Amino acid sequence: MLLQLKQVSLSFAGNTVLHEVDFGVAAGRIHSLIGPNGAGKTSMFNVITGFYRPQQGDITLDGEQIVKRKPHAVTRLGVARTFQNVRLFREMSVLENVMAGQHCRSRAGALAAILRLPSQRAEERRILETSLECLDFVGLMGHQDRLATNLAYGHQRRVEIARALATEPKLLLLDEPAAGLNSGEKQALIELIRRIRDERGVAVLLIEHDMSLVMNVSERISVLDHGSLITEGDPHSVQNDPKVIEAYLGQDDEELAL
Amino acid sequence: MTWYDSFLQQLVDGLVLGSFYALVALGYTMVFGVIKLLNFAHGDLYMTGAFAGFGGLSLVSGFLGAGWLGIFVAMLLAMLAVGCLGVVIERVAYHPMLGAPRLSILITALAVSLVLQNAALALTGGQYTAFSTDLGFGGISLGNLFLSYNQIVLVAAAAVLMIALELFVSRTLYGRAMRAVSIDKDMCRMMGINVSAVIAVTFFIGSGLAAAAGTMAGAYYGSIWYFMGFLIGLKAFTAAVIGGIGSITGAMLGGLILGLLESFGTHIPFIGSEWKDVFTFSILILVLVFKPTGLLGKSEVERM
Amino acid sequence: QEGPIVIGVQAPTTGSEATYGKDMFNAISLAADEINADGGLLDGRQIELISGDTACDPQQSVNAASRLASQEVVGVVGGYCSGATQPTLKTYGDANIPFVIVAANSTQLIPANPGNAVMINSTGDDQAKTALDFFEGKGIEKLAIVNQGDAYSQDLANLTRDAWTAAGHTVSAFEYVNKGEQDFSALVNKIRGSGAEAVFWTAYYADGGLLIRQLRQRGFQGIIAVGDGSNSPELFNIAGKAAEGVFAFSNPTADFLPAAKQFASDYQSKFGNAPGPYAPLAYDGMQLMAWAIDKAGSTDGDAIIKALNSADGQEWLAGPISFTPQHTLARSNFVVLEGQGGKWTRYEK
Amino acid sequence: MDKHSPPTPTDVDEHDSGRAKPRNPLQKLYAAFESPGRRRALHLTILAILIVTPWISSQYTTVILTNALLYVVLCLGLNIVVGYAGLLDLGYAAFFAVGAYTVGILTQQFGVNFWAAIPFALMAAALAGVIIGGPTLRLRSDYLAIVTLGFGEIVRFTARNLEITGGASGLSHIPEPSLFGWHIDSSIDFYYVFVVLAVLAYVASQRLFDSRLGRAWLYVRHDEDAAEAMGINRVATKLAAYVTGAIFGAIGGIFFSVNLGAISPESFSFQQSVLILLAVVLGGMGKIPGVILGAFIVVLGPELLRDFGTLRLLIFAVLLLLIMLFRPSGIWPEKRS
Amino acid sequence: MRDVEAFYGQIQALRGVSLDVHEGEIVTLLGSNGAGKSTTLKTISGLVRAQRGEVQLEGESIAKLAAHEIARRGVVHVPEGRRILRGLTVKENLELGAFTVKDSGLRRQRLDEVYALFPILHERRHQDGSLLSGGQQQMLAMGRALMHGPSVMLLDEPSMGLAPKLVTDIMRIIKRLNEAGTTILLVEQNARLALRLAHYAYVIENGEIRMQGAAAELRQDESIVKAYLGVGE
Ligand SMILES: Nc1ncnc2c1ncn2[C@@H]1O[C@H](COP(=O)(O)OP(=O)(O)OP(=O)(O)O)[C@@H](O)[C@H]1O
Ligand SMILES: Nc1ncnc2c1ncn2[C@@H]1O[C@H](COP(=O)(O)OP(=O)(O)OP(=O)(O)O)[C@@H](O)[C@H]1O
Ligand SMILES: CC(C)C[C@H](N)C(=O)O
Ligand SMILES: [Mg+2]
Ligand SMILES: [Mg+2]
Repeated sequence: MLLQLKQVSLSFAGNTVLHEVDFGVAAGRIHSLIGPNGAGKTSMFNVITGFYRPQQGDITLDGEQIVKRKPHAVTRLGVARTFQNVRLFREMSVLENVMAGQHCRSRAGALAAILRLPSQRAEERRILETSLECLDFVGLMGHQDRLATNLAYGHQRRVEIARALATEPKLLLLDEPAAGLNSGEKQALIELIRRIRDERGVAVLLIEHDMSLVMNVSERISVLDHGSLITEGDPHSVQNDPKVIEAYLGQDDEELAL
Repeated sequence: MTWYDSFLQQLVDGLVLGSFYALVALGYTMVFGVIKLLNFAHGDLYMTGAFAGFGGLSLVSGFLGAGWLGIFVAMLLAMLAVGCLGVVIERVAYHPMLGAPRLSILITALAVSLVLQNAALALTGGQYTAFSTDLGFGGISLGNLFLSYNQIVLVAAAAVLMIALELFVSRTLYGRAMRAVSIDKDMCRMMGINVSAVIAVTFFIGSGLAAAAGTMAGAYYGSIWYFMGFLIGLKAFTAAVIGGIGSITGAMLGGLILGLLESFGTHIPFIGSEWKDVFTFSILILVLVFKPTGLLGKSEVERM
Repeated sequence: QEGPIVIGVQAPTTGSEATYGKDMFNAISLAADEINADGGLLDGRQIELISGDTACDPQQSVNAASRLASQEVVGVVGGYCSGATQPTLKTYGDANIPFVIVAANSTQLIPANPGNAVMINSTGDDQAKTALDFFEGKGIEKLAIVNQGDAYSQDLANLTRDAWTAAGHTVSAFEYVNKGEQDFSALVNKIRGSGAEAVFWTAYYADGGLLIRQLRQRGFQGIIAVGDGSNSPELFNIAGKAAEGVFAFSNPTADFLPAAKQFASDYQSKFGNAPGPYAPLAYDGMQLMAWAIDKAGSTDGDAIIKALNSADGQEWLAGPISFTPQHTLARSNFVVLEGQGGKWTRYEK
Repeated sequence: MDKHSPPTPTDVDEHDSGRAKPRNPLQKLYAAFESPGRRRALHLTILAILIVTPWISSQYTTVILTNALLYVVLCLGLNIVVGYAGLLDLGYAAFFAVGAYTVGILTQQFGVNFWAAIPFALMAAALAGVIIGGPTLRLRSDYLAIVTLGFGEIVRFTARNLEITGGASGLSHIPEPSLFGWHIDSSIDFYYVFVVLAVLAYVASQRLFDSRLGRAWLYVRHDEDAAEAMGINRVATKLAAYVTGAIFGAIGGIFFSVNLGAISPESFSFQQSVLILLAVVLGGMGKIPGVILGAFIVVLGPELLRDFGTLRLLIFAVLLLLIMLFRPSGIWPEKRS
Repeated sequence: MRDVEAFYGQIQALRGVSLDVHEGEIVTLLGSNGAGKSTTLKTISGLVRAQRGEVQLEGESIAKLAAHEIARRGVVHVPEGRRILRGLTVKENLELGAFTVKDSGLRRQRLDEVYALFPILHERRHQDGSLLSGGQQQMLAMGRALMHGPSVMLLDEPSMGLAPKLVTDIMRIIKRLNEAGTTILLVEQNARLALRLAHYAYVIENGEIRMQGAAAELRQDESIVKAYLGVGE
C-alpha cells in the first residue's frame, strides 16, 4: 500500500467526523472515495495532508509516518492535492501558479537570489521547465501568461491539477474535480486522470459525486458514511450495494416523480 | 497608606481609566467590525468630539450652566455633530475605497487623520483650550480610597453607552446585519440588506461614541488640543485588538485590561515607570502569542 | 546691496510640538515687525522671515536647514527641540550662517556647535542648581521628579536628580509620563505613596497643568514646582485654581520687566492668546540677531557671528545676554516664580 | 463556431484580458517600462540623472534627495514584508533603529570601525526580525499590526530609557566613515552613498521578486493554505520576509546614523513607521517602481509644500487622500485589473 | 430582460441577452463554463449593473435599482459557491435571510419550515455555518433564501457538490416550491435534470442567447443532447 490509514479518528468539538477509519490506496491505482455530504471525505483529505490533526490513528505513506507532519512536509514526501473550491493564487499567472508546486523541490534562498548564483539560475530554469511540462501535460500550453483566475472554470481546475503535479507527487488527491464541469469537460477530465496514472505513475485518490465519472474511471471505490467506511470494492459491486444505495445514491433520478 | 489601600486605589483608578479607553475602543471595534478598517482617524474624531463638546458647552452654558446638565447636553450635541462628520468621512473617503486592498483603506484613514489633525491645528493655532466646567473636585473617600464624583459619572456614562451598544449589536437583527456586512457585502445585498445604510449607521454610532468620550475627557481633564487624539487612538486600537477586534465585549475587556496594566505598570517594583509602556506592550504581545485572535475574538477557522 | 534681509526661523510649526513652534514663530515675527516699523536695518532694509518647519524631527529639520541655507538667509533664529536642532548645526556651520538658538538647551548642543551658533537659553545645569537651592531652602528632604521622556525634560530631570542626591537628599520617585497622556492617577498615587514632600515637573505646561490638577485633586499638599518649560500663563487655564501656590523656575520674563509687559500685551492683542514660555526668548533672539546685523554693519556671516559673540550683557526681555567661550549664556539668571491669583509673581524667600 | 458544438478549450476566453493591451495613456506609460530594452534605457537615464543632479542643483536638493533615497531603501525593505509577503508591519522603524543604534553605539561608545560594526548591525537586525517574526506568524493582519506596533514602541522606549543609547537625547558625534581613504563627509558624499544603497536595494528587490523565495512570499500572501499544500513552509517563508526586510531597514539605519551624526528615539517613532508604510501603499504595494515613487512622494511632497507654512501637512494630507481615492491600489500597482 | 449587456471592467460578459420568465414558471438557463449564466443572474439581482438594456420585474424596470431593493421586491438570488456568512451560526445565517421580514412571528414560522425541510440544519443550528460540509452549505443557502419568502428565486447551480441522492431531493424541493407559486430561474450544469424540471429553457453561449424553447422540446433535440448532455451519460 502506498497510503495507509489505520484507526484514524477525528472530531470537532464533540462532533465525530471520522471514526476509526482503516483505509489504503495502492500505488499506481485510481481509487475513489464517495459518500453523502458531510460524511467526512474532505476531512479525510485534510487529515492525510496534515491540515487536520486526527485525535488518534496512524497514517503512513510508503511506510513513512506522516500523521504528525505539517502540510508542507507531507507534500514534500509526495502527496499533492486540489481543493473542493478551486484555490488558485489570485492575480498571478497560470505559470506562476504552477511554479508554486516546484517550490518544495528546490532550495535557493534569499542570498543566492540576490547574488544570482549560477546554482540558483540553473534551479530557476529547472523550475520553469518542469512547470511548463506540467502545463503541457494538462493541455494548457499557451495559457501560461494569463491570470489564472480569469480562466474558465474548467481550465482553473486543470491549473490546479498541473500545480499539484508540479510537486512531483506519488499520490494525487482530487476533491470533486468535476464539480461545475459540463459533460464534455468531464470526459476530458477522465482522460486526464487516466493519463496521470498511466504516464506519470501517480496514484490518484478521487472524491466525486458524479457517479458516471466515478464508475467510469475508478478501479476501486470506498464509501464513507458518517465518518466510517461502509463498503469498499470495484465499481460494479459498490454501485449495487444496497447500503450504498440507501445512504448515498438514492433511486435513479430517471424515476424522479416530476 | 498601606499597600492594601494603594492596591485598591490602583485598581479603582485603572478601572476608571480603562472604562474610558473601552469607550473609545468600542467605536474603533464597531467600525472595524463592519468594514474591516483600522480607522486611524478614530482618535481624531475623539479630538474633534472634544472641541465639538467644548463648542456645545459654550452654546448651552448660558442657560443650562456648565455643570452636569450642561455637559450632558453638550455631549449629545457633540455626538450628533461628530456622528454626522463620521458618516460624511465614510461617504467621501472610505466608501469609494470599499473594493480596494485593505491596506489602501488604512492609508486613506491615515490621510483623514492627518487632515483632521492639521485642520484642527490650523483652526486653533495649536493652542491648548481650557475646557472649564463647574464640576468640582469633590468625591467620596472610603478610608484612604478616593473616588471623585467625576470619576463615578464617567464610569457610569461609559457603562451605559457600552451596555446599550452591546445589546443593540447582539440582540437585534440589525446588529446581526452589521456583522454580516463585514463578511460578505454582496450576499447581504442579495438578502435585502441596505449595506450602505448599515455602514452609515455604524459610522454614526462609532463616531458618536468617540465624541462622547472626547467631551467627557475634556470636561474631566480640563484641557483639549489638536493632538490629543493621537495617543488615545493608539490606546483604543490596542485595547480593541487585545479584546479581539470586532468584538464589542472584547473592546470593553481590552480597555479595562489596558487601563489596569497602565495603572499597575507604574508601580512595578524595581523597574521605574519609564518601563511602563514596555511592560504593557510586552504583556499584550504575550497575550496575542497565546490567544492569536485576542481575548474574545473569534478564531476564524477556514474550511478547506 | 539692496532688498530685504532674509532671516530663517527654525521651529516646529507642524506636528505634536506645533503649539510651541508657532508661539516662537509669532514672537519672532512680532519682533521683526517692530524692527521693520522702526525703519528696518542697515539703512532701511526690511527684515523678511522664512519659516523652516522642523516638526521636531531631526531629519526634517536638516531638510529645513538646508533649504534655509540654499535660500541664502542672513541668519537663523529658532531651535526648539534639541534633538532636531543638533544635526542642523553642521548645516549652518558649513554655510557659515549665524544661528541664534533661542530655546533648545540640551548640553549635547555645546560640543556640536562649530562656532557660528549662540545659545540664549540657559542650559539644564543652571536650572538644576536653581532647583537644588530652592528645594533645600524649603527644607525638603524627599523629592519626586517627573519628566516627559524627551531630550529636554529628561536631561533636566537627570541633572536635578544627580544634584539632589549628591547633596545628600532622597529622590523618592523618579517618573516618566508620555506626552499627551491625560490620566496621571496612578502616578499621583505613586508619588503620594513614596512620601515625597515636593514634586518637580521638568517638562511642559500642558501636561504639567494636568498633573498639578490631579495632584491637588487627590490631596497632595506638598510643594509643586515646574521647570521653565511650564512657565506659561496657560498653566493657569489648564490647572485652574490648583496652580495657586505652584512655583516655577524661569528667566525673569513678561510680568517683571516693563518692556516685557508691553510685549505680552502686544502679543495678546496680535495673536489672541498669551505668549508661551519661549515667546520672550524667541523675541529676544530676533532682536539680538537684528542688533548684531546692525552692529556688523553688513550681512556678512563672519561679521555677524563676531558681533553676536560680543554681546555685552545688555538687558533684553529675558534678562541680560553675554556669552561664554562655548557660546552659551554667560550667566544663570533663573528666578523663582509663584502662581498667585491666576498669574506668575516673583517669589522672594 | 458551430452553433451547438461544445466549446473547445481555446475559444472560451477571447474576452479575457488578464494581460490585455493597455488602453489608457497612463497604462501605456507603465507598459512602456515593462519592455526590457526600454527598461534598460530608462535605468541608464535615471542613473545618469542621479549622478549629475548634485552638480546642477542646490545643496538643499541634494539633502532632500539623500533623504528620499534613504526612504527608497526603507520602503523597498518594508515592501518585502508588506508588499510581497502581505504581513502588515506598523513597527518597521524598529529595524531602522536597530541598525542605527548598533552602529552608533559600537562606533561612538566603543570606538569600533564603522565598517567593522556593520556585520553586527545586520546580525542584530536579523535577530530582531526573528524575534518579531517568530511569535507573530500565526496572527492575522490586524493582530500582527498591533504586535509590530508594540515591538516598534518597545524598541523606542528601550532606546529612550537606557544609558548606553543616550536616553532621550540619543547619541551624537557618531564619526563619519572613510572608505579607502575617502572621508565620507559632505552632503554630496552621502548623497552618492545613498545612491549606491538605493541601487543595490533596487537590484536586490528585483532579484528576490524574480526568485523562488519571492514567489513563495506571494503564494503565502494570496492563500496560506494552498501554499502550504504546495509544499511551502509558511513559517519559514514569513520569517525570511521579516529577516530580509529587517536587513534592508538596518542598512538604512546604519547609514542614516553616520549621515546625521546623531540619532535619538524620535527618529524611530510610530509615525516614522507609518510614513514608510504610507509610501509603500501609496506607490503600489509589491511593485518596485511604485514603491520607489511612493518614497519620493512622501519625502518630497512635504518639502515642496514648505511655502505653505503650517498648512503644508494639511495640504499634503488632502493630496494623499485624493491620490488614494483616484488610485485605490496605489499609483503604480502590482497588477492592472 | 431585454438586450442586456454587462461588463466586468473591460470584459464584456453579456452581449445583448434577452429572456423572459413568466410567473409561476421554472425556466432554466444552460450553457458551458464562462458563458455568462451567473452574470445573467447577477444582472437580474442587481449585483452587476446592466450597461445597456432593460431588466423588468412585473412590468417595472429594476435595472437601476440597488440590489437590496430588488431583493425587497421578492427576488432572491442563491449564488454560486453558496456564500455562507462565515463566523455566523447556521441559525443566524437563516435569520438574516429573513432580514426584510419585519414580523418576528413569521420569521420563526419560516425557520421551523426550513428546519423541517433540512433537518441537518436544525441539528447544526449553533455551528458556524461556514464549517458545514459542501453539501450542507448548499442546503443552508437554499434555506436562507426560503426564509426570505421569495416570489422569484434565482438558483445558480444548486446541485453542485451534492450527493446524488440529495440532488434528487433538491430538485424535488425546487419543484415543490414552484408548485407553491414561486417563479424560478435555474442555472444548471446538469442539463438533463434541468430540462426535465423546467418548463422553458434558454441556452447561452459567449454572452449571447443561442437558442430557446420549451424544455420538453429541447430535450428531444439531438444537437442539444450532444452538446450539453454529452456522450458519457
Ligand atoms: N474545521 C471544522 N470544524 C468543525 N467541523 C468541521 C470542520 N471541518 C469539517 N467539519 C464537519 O465535519 C463533517 C464532515 O465534513 P467534510 O467536509 O469532510 O464532508 P464531505 O464528506 O467532504 O462532504 P461534501 O461531500 O458535502 O463535501 C461535517 O459535518 C462538517 O461540518
Ligand atoms: N468578477 C469577474 N471579473 C472578471 N471577469 C469575470 C468575473 N466574473 C465572471 N467573469 C467573466 O465573465 C464571463 C461570464 O462568466 P459567468 O460567471 O457568468 O459564467 P457562467 O456561465 O456562470 O460560468 P460557470 O459555469 O463557470 O459558472 C466569463 O468569461 C468570466 O471569465
Ligand atoms: C527649554 C526647552 C525649549 C528645551 C527644548 N524643548 C529642547 O529640547 O531642548
Ligand atoms: Mg467535501
Ligand atoms: Mg456560473
